[in-house]
Amino acid sequence: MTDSAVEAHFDEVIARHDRIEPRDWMPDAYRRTLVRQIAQHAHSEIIGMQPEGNWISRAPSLRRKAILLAKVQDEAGHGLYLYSAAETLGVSRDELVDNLLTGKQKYSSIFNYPTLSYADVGTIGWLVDGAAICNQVPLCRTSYGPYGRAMIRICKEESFHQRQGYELLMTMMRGTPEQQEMVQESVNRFWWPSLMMFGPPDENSPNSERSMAWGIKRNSNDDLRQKFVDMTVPQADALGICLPDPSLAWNASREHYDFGEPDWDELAAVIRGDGPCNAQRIEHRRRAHEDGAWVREAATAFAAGGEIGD
Amino acid sequence: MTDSAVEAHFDEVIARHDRIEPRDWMPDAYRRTLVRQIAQHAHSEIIGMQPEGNWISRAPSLRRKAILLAKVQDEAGHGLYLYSAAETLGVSRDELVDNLLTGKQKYSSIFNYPTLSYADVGTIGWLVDGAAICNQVPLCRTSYGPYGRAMIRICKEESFHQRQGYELLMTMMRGTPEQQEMVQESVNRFWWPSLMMFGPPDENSPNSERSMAWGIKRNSNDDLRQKFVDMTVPQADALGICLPDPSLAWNASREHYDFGEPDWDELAAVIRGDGPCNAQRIEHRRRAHEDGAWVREAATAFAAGGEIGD
Amino acid sequence: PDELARYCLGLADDALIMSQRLAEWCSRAPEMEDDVALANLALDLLGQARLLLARAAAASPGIVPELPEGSPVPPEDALAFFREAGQFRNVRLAEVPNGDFAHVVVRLLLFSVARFEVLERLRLSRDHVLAAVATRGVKELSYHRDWSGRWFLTLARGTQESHRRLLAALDELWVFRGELTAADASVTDVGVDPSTVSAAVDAVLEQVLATSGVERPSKGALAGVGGRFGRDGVHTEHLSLLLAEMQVVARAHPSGRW
Amino acid sequence: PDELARYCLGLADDALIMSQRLAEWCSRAPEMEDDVALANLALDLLGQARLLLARAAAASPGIVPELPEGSPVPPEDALAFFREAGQFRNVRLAEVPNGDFAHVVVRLLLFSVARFEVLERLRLSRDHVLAAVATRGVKELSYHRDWSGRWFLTLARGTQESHRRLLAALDELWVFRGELTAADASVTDVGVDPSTVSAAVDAVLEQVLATSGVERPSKGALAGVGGRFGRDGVHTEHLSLLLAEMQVVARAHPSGRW
Repeated sequence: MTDSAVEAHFDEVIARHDRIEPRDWMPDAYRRTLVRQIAQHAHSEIIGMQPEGNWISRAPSLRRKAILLAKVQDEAGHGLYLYSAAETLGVSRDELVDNLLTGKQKYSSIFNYPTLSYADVGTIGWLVDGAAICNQVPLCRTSYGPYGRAMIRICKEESFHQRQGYELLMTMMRGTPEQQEMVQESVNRFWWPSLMMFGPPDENSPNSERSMAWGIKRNSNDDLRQKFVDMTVPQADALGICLPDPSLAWNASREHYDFGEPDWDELAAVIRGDGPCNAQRIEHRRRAHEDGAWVREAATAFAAGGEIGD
Repeated sequence: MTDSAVEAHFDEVIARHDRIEPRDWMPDAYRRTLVRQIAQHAHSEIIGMQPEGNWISRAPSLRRKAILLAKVQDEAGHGLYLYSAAETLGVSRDELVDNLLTGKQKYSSIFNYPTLSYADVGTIGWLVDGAAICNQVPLCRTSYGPYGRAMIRICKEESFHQRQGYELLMTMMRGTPEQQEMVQESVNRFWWPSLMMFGPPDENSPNSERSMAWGIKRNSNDDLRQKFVDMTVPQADALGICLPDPSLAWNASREHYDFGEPDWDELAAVIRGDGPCNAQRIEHRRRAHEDGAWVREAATAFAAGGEIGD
Repeated sequence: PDELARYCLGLADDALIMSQRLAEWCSRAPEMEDDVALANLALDLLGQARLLLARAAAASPGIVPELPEGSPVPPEDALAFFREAGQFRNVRLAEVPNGDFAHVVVRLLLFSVARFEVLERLRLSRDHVLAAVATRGVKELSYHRDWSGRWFLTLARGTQESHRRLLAALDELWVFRGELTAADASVTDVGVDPSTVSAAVDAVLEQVLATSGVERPSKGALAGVGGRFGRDGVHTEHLSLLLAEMQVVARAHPSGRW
Repeated sequence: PDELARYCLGLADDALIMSQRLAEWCSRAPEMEDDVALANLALDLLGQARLLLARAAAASPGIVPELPEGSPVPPEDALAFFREAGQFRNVRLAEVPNGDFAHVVVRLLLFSVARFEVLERLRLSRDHVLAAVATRGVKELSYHRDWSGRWFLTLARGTQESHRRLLAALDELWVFRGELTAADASVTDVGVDPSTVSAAVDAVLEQVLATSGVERPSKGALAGVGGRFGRDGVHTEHLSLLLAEMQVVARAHPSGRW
């Protein structure tokens, strides 16, 4: 095919909401945008292991310990699929890891908040995974094939995690008054950061428009945020907890919940690197990576048939 | 003075139970024996910080935390005096530390047993410091001046520690049944190792005789062990705990308590290096020493007036 | 039944404490694939621990720590979270703190080779629960043995650095291995006396060492305290610290629902 | 009285948690002399914490956690050992895990320079207990400031390695320093609003940096969570782990006598 023919093919695939595959021609900017987005998503899974992983050793029942450990393991698995998807675009895992550790690529800022009680494990499942699913379900139909297929598998598992998180909170709400307080306190801390997971308001989201045109992104930030709020409020009621937003109210004319404005300044600080856990998260990852260097070298040498004497 | 005159002076000082001072002539073997004994004693203080130090972070009251921290600090202080006393015999602290880390010099085997509950803090004070005092009080009259004077100071502090340990156990015995059990369990573990602190039975103690002739050592192992048992049994009765020795009984004809035989095989294993904590204790010390190397270098460089640019 | 319960606790606590140490690796492995594998190992052992704790509680309800009236905490959790260190029956090998990756490989090798042999024989137990746990467990342990054996070989023959680290880990952990096959004849009617698998364990380790070109360490076994070891409730200083962390949330909420 | 109690808790918890971290150094210092010195620092702060916890409890007995009837645990211990992480009011600087020796030097410098300025002014408090604690504390803090300042200079001008490590520690800990002088106007009638010492603290730090030839870090302050910080009970992930260890024995024996 000629240059213009491949370009026309690309445009046509996008237009009929079909998939672009690794061997297809694609514009450089499309490739770059995808790499950035998939990498950021992969990094989020890997860094996201830490806040929940923080409570594996202290899980208060063996059943919950198994559930939590399996969940964090799934996140490692998601990271693996997504790094693989990114690799189909011509970047190596080493480069991606390096981009994470040097701060060239970001991960979701939600993981720069600390987990401070076991209820946070439930809240992260319910709110953070819930928000992630709102963001990600549309990505199952994203225009790049390997990414879309990874997202289908991931979304299935995330939904499962979200139900487990909600179930933990529901169980705790049926427990002692101290447990109920623990849930409420946790939701108080995570509510606003969860809303910020949808990104800045549409009017301040410079990259969104092009991503939507290319079918990489399928919904606007504000639409998804509204959808999340509408979905979550009845769940909070069912739990018997109070969302920490005095402006939250059903708007019959819009047929949506009205809600207040997140603290965008705090979000900006967290994105800038001054969040409560940014340094800790990257340091943890860097240390794991450095501590593992000799093992990776040994595995490579062994695979290459190398053999050493005593 | 002539060679024979200095030798006569030495013998005469020993004979009248007076002190040899650093500048006095002394036989090489006397010097070597002293260095070995003082070093072993110093190492015991330094390694002895670990078993009790293990519980500082978990002390169950702030008062006990302060007492324990101050006690372990005193042990560091004792280590300091004793290394200084050894230095008067012409060895450097670096050599001594090296001898400890390479296993060339020993420390008291009692510290190769683990501390497994807070009661152990009390038991170590009562039994281990108690046994140490029995060993050490005669050393206040030891023939080498700097060692004897260090021992006077150390014994005073050790007695204080022993009373604190006993007082902790007494307080716990007035507490809950669980606390009483904890004390009994702790004493069960430490009783026999404490008896072993006096060394092998006299008939198997090859170095003892010469050390006694030189006035370095003032009492036989078995005499001190008997003295310790006689002193301790009434204290155990006052505490309301049971010493774990079915043979323990007052012998009216000897006017001493009879008691059973410690497990000398276990002691041999511990001395050989296979005790429960030998490797851990030395590894802890080695790590502290290695981790501190750059600090010692920096202090030396700074003291030498060194100054570095950016 | 008390003896059976004690026997189950030994097997359960080995699995539980190993699982806790393995889970500490989570998000710290050299590669994501290893992270996933280590979590799998931890999950397998955690599963075994749960069944065995439940079996212990069923055999002898008196061993389950008492909780406030009406507490919904199930027996497996009461046993895991409300016993003191001195009531745990695991071998000391399981509880020593994690080191580097060679450390986890060597510990798992020593542990899984011995546990595999025990579980293999336990499949024939007259106790149907133990037999069922063993039947499932043997498959899991077979994988653990392979995983650690493969890594042992890889590190032994990888680089000089990996070889050096492997030997250091082997040197540190070898002294703990005696407890895994120490005699425990108390329940030979339903259990397996570990001392009967000693030769089989030795043969497998010998083969791994030979294949890897690693010399068998000469160090003796670690002494106990007055002849008491991990199975007797006399542990290293590390177990109570591990439990302080593991049990903290459960203990803060003895009537909690999770 | 509730406000006074909260104010005392802030000062007490800073000292208690710093003391806990300093005491972790015990038997781990570069030289025995440093071991003795670090234990002294820990003991000073522990002493301050005890007096301040007792003052908080006296000011507002309702803040003392409830214990089983007849428990002999005194208020200072009930507050230290039976509060949850979210009830601790210390700054986050005090709770982050220990690093190398440069880390303890930098942490202590930042901490003691600020605490010195607060206590110096607190000597004039209308509350006689606070005034007495401050009077004694100022002498102690003056030593802490000197000790850490001397080591700061030594490491800055010692070797390249010590210089590098000092900068790394400064870079890590600098972001925590804002909380030490954050406004807390709640008890200005008896307490000292830390924001009023901000300039004085800065001047001292500036001088230490200048003398040592170290550039002032440019990093901003660490964000809170929804605008809440350590003093508001929102901590790092490290505090609950520190408390799991610190409180474990006391909590296992709520009616214990020690």
